Amino acid sequence: MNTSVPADWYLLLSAALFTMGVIGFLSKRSLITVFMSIELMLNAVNLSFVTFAHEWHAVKGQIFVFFVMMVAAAEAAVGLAIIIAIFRVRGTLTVDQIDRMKL
Amino acid sequence: MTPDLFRILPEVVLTLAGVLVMLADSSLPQQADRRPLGWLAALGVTAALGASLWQGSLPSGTAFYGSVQTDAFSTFFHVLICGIVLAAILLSIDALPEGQHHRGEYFALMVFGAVGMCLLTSAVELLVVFIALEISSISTYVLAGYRKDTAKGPESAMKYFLLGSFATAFLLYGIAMIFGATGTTKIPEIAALLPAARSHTLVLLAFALMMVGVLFKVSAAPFHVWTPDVYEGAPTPVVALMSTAPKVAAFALLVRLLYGAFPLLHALWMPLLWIVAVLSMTVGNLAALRQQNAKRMLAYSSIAHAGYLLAALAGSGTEPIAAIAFYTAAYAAMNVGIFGLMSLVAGTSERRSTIADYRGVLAESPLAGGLMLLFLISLIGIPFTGGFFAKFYSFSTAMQGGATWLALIGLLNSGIAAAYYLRFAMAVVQPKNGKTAPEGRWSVATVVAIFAAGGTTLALGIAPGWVLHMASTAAQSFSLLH
Amino acid sequence: MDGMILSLILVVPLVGMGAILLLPDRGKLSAWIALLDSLLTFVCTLHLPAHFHTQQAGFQFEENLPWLSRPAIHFHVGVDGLSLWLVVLVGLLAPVGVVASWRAVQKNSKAFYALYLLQQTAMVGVFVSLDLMLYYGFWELSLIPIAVLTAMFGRNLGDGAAGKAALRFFLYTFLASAPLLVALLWLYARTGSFDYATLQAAVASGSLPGWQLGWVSVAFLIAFAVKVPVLGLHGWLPDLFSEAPVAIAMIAAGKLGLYSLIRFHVELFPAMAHRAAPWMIALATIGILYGAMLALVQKEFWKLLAYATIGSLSFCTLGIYGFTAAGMSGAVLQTVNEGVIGAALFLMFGVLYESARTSRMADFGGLAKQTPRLVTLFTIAGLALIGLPLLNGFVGEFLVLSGTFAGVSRSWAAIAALGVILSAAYMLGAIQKIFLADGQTNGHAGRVARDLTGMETVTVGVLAVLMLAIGVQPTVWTEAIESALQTVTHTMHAQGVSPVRMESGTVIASSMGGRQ
Amino acid sequence: MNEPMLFLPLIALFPFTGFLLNGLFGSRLPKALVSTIALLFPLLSFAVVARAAWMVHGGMLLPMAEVGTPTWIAVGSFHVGFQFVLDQLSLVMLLVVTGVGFLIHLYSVGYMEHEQGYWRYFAYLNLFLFFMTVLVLAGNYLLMFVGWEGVGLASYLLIGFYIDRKSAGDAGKKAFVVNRVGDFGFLIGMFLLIANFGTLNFHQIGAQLTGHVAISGAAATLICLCLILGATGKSAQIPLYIWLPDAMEGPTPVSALIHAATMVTAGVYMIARTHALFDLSPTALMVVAVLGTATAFFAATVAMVQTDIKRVLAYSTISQLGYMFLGCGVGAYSAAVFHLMTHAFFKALLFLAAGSVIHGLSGEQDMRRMGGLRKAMPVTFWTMTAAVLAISGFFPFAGFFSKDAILAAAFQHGTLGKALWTVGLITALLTSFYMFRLWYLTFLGEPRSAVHDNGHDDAHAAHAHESPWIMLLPLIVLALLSVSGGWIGIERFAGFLEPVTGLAPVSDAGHTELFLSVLAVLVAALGWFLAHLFFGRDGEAAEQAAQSLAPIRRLLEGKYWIDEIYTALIVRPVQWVARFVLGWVGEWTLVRGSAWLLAGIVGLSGELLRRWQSGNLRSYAAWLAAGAAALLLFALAGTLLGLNGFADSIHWAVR
Repeated sequence: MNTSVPADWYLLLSAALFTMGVIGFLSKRSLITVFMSIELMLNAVNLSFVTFAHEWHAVKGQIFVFFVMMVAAAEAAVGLAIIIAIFRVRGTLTVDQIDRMKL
Repeated sequence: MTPDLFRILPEVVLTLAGVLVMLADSSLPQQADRRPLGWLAALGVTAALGASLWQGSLPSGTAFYGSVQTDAFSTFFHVLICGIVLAAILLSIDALPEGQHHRGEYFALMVFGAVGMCLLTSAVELLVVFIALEISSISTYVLAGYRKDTAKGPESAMKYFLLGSFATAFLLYGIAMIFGATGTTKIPEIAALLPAARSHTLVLLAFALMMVGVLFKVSAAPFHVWTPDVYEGAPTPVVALMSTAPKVAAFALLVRLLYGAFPLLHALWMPLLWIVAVLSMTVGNLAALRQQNAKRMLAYSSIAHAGYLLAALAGSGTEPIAAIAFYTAAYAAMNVGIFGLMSLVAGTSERRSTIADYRGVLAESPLAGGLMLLFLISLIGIPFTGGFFAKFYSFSTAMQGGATWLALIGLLNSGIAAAYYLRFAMAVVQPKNGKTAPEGRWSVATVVAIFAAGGTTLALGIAPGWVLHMASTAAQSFSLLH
Repeated sequence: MDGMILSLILVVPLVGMGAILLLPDRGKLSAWIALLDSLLTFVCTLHLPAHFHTQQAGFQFEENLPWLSRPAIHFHVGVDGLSLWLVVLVGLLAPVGVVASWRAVQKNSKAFYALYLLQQTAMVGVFVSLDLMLYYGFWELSLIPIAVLTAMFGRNLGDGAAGKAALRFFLYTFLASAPLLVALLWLYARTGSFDYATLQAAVASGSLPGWQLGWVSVAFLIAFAVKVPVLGLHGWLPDLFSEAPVAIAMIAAGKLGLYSLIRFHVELFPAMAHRAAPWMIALATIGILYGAMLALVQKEFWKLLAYATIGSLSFCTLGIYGFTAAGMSGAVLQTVNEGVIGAALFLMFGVLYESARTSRMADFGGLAKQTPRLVTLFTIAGLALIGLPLLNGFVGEFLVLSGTFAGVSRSWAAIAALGVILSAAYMLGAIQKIFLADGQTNGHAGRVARDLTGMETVTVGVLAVLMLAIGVQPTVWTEAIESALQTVTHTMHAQGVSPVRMESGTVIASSMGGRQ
Repeated sequence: MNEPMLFLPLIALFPFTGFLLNGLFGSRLPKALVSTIALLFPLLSFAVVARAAWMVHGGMLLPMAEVGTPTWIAVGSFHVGFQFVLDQLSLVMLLVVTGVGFLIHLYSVGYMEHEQGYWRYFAYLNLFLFFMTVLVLAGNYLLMFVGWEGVGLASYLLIGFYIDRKSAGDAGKKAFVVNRVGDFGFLIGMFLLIANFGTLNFHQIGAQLTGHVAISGAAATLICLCLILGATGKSAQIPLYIWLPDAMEGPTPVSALIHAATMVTAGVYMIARTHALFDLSPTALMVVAVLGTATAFFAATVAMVQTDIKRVLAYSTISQLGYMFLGCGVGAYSAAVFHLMTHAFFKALLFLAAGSVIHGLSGEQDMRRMGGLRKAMPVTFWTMTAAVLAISGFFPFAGFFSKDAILAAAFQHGTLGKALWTVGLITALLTSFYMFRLWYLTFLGEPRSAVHDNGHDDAHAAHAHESPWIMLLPLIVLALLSVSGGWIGIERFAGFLEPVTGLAPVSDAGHTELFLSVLAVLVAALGWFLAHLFFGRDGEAAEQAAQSLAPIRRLLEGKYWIDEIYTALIVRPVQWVARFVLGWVGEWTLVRGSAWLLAGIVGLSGELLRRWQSGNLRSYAAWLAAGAAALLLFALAGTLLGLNGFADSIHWAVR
């Protein structure tokens, strides 16, 4: 008796979340939101990892997820520091206004 | 049996050095000169370099449950990366922006970055790959924005950071999918299990997504967009590092993936990378053509060089690996050299930014001007410099694989490239009215770094035999897998 | 000694370059080192004709050392009758160039002479390399000093014209040599060798795929044709002549390309060269008239010299692609002649330019009395250029034209011979405008002009004597050339290639015919 | 038998030594030494020639070739040496060249005494002698071409001797370039000779022709036409005569030596040398004859209205050379050479006498400002008179014999010959007329002077003085030769030349010849009479006649506007083509334009690519995403669409 939700559904959800992350990255104008979109993408990947780990009955997938979360935390630290630096010199967090360097 | 620790000895040495630098930094008084920290870091990297060389004498093998592998290939890239980082540190010692108390962490970040890059070249477990990539990336993100009081510095870091993370997410998703398809994340196992993969579509998707991440790191078109902006905003010594070491590591990773994990997909990735190569060199060269800002121009040129490197992959057998290894070495030497000189000549404040600003350098300082000329000539790819043999091996390999057109496009591209390199060179050599002395000064560290780069560039052009031999040996470590 | 002489000739300039780089840039020190070093090189090159065996076929003074094992590149050098005089010519022109720069180059002389000596090595390297990769290396290397020195010491630095000219020169040649490298790599991929003799044998054996080999030969041809330059590909020449320092301009055109055409196109791909010949003959013939006619209407001497050079180089091309013994000997001799005459003219007008800073001929006028030495030697060189008998230009032109006439086409030869009339017109016009009274009072340029110094007189005098010597005793020179060309013609006959016969207006037809 | 040593190369090398000495060191040597060098070497040269002539007189057989000639050019089977050959023809030429040449050198010492660049002048003059002797002695066409071009060079240098004068430079250049047109013909002719005979050696070609080696008439005609083009250039015939009048810009002795006596006769000499070939081509001979006659008449008409004394003589030279061409054209080579010789005497004399006049008048050349010089310059007058009589063809002066021989030969040359003879006779009338016009205007009547621009009366003619003896001596010698030069008679002369030029056309009727001779003298007398009519009495009659013939006079004074026509038809179009067709269309549009276009396209695409780089993070990410999408599509293309058997190539995918 198999009542659990099929794995494909998790994968589709993961893909959807990932795509939403990408779309968020492309469409949002606030640096913070853009940054959060990346977090969303990473979490979507995590979902996939967990799903596959379940599929393969391999613990490796779950381990991966931990590492990803850890790295995401590190990234968040650095990212926020950079965002603060940006705000200090530019006084804005609007992506579209941070284009001093181009062409 | 070799103890596992020996397999990551350079990384360990580097980590220790980094930690030591940080500790020393915090224990030094606020206003103390931080330059000794640079020398400390340099010492650490030198030790790591020695360790890497020593690793070369070990029999090749894996450690930590098959997640790290040292072989001729990893040794080659370890040595190369350590060399680059060493040169970058030496360049930085006397060329850092003012603000003494930041200097310690600057050197530490460079050393930590080196840890990630080195690890990337020996990792055969995708988890380690991911972590190594992040270690190197996060360090460089911070370094890119090191001049945080300027308008461009943080913008540079921000773009690098966000786009880098964005691309890493793709890579990670690809890793997840390949894990889903094969149930493993170890590179040799992936290759072995690929024929029995659950879903071929999943494999293909995984491959494509991983390529996005890696091609971003090597700044191949169309994933190159970050390069010019980031280079422009970052301090020049950092660019010397950033344009070379992470790319070298990323190319090592690319080779690992293509030849280690996906050799079966050869028929797929060869045409794909063919296109990417052509795109990269064409886009890079054309966009550089009208560029006025020297660093941006060289950024575009590095995109083109990525294209030349990728062209080698059209070859057959393990030849392309050797060609790529050689190319990265030559490329690193000349890029470190030119950026080092730009840092020296433009000074800490980076008053010289456009190509026209470099007019008269040769007259002011014949040594700096002459060496700039040498590196530019090498970048053009004139014989008797490393740049020539790099291109030569790359395209010769492609030709051996039958990709005549690729070679033709590539060499015509290098003809276009000559136009902007030469424009730079002309500015350097042409006399200028009114003297302005070079802002940087020839310190011991700078001399060592730049002369090492210059010497390597010439040596690779005149007697490339030994490096090529090492590169071939490095390439051999892949043929053993099949 | 014979086994090392070529290495010596290649190394001596490099040693001088090193000395210049290491010693301080004080006064005329760099210039003196360059002069002595180039004289030493010249003396070394004289060893070659002194010990050359005319009767011996093949290459002499050969050295063959492995450079790289994989790819197999060798330091393989040697000289035959074809390259013999060209090496000596390079050796001769080196001190001439130093003398020509003696007064013109004052600032940064260290950079100038260092790169100048590097250029010597590169040029000699091109002529003596028997490994195609080595050859390519020297070929490319020779671009750098020309471009850099033009940009650095050019005439119009202020408005950037010199830089543009340098860039144009570099891009023309560099872009054209990109396909050449591809072609070399293709050959290597098929044969596993860059060695001249091996490749020659491989091409001759017919084992290489034909149509691809055709493209390979085209790539070779274009690279060399740009360097000569052949008509249509000469866009870089007038600007370079106008902008480059004298010592650079005098070596930029001609010999490298022409030598390569013979050695690496005609000799290496006889059949393909034969197919290309009608086009080359047509281009050369038109080029003779084109250059001469444009020279006729130039107002600036450097431009005039540029177009005159295009004309006289076209004579060489004509001789080479006629595949007749007389024509080819004449072409090689004419290549040497062009170098000697061009150097003399460049040096002499350079003296005028340096004092007056103008190359408009009308700005001079009536200089003859003021500069007796200059006018005499200038006239001699001018007459040599337009092919006055007993001077060297005549022999070359005569051999080329008679070879073409007898072996290729009477009408094309007759058209080419029209250049003889035009060349007299432009050269005498130039002499008149610069040195003779022009009916007006002399301009500013005329007042400040100076005569040749003693050193310059001696230098140009040597060149003038050489013009006379070649003109009176050309056999001394053609003997060696002929011996080499016999090998060429032998190779060609072995592959069924005979002199090209064409009648006017049949360029396309005959080339189509050749393809079938 | 022991070959006698002739030292032929010395004939050429002596003047060359003089050239080298004066050319290299002349500027630092005293004038006397320069003159000594300049005179000594031609004299030595003449001595060698005279010795050879004496040996020939003593029974030495000709031709004599120098033994062991050094090779000049040798490629493949083609071989040319520095080959000097002495035969009857070259001996005559050499005597003229070195003899007259020496006299003119002597004259120059006086004439050029006050000129700047004295040494330069003599260096050039010696150089000329060198090349001229090479031309004459050459044993093959190529060596002859050396002399041929070399005398052109010397002529160029000497015409442009007065470097302060723009007109002199222009004239020199014109002479050289026009001669080059002729040389072009010569060159092509040589190529044809090589193609047909495989050699350029006179002797070998001659041997092949007599040995009945087949050469078609057409081939011979083609070769001859090319050589004729060469000859018309050097010998100033239609269509290339235009340089000679301008060449009078040079010093007068130069005009005498180069542009009258020696160099300009090279074309005639060459045709005589090559006659075996011309004999094969009646067409070519006809062309020579017609060209010669036309030139003779045409130049004589122009000479009638010239006012510059040297220009009259220049056109006269062209006209007389036309006679020589006529002689060649009708096969009377020996007569042509005979006239060449006598012409050398009297035309050199005319020029030198004119030079003496100019010298005496401090540089005045316009005959309208002369007159009445008979008293002031008696020697010049009497020698000039001898020359005028000679050129007009009065018995027993030299010109009578030689011109008569040519006209007689023409008369016997069929219908065309009769026509040519008629024109020749009319030309003789004109010759006599314009020569006596010159004579009257210069020496007789009252001294005329003109008011100069600067306002003061500069009456040269009234203060004329006789020239120094060093100038008069050559005049006297040449006058004696002009009188007696023809007494040798055409029969003996032709007999001497026969081994070279072949048999002269047989004169069939003695009385016809006598009749022709008498007619010729009558015609000359008529010319004198007409000149006397017009110019003997203050030229009023001349003015009236000129008024009535105004259009013709304008045509003649404009020299038929040939120079202008050439400029419009050849010079301008060439310049136009060079400047616009080649310069603009070829150079700027095709050569540069294509490079610019290419660079522009590349640069523009670079600029567009640069625009990609908007600086906006989101657009960068969009590129990344698009790239990722493309990559995904590419990877999936195989499995999703099965495109192009792409999936098959991934071998595990199709198990």
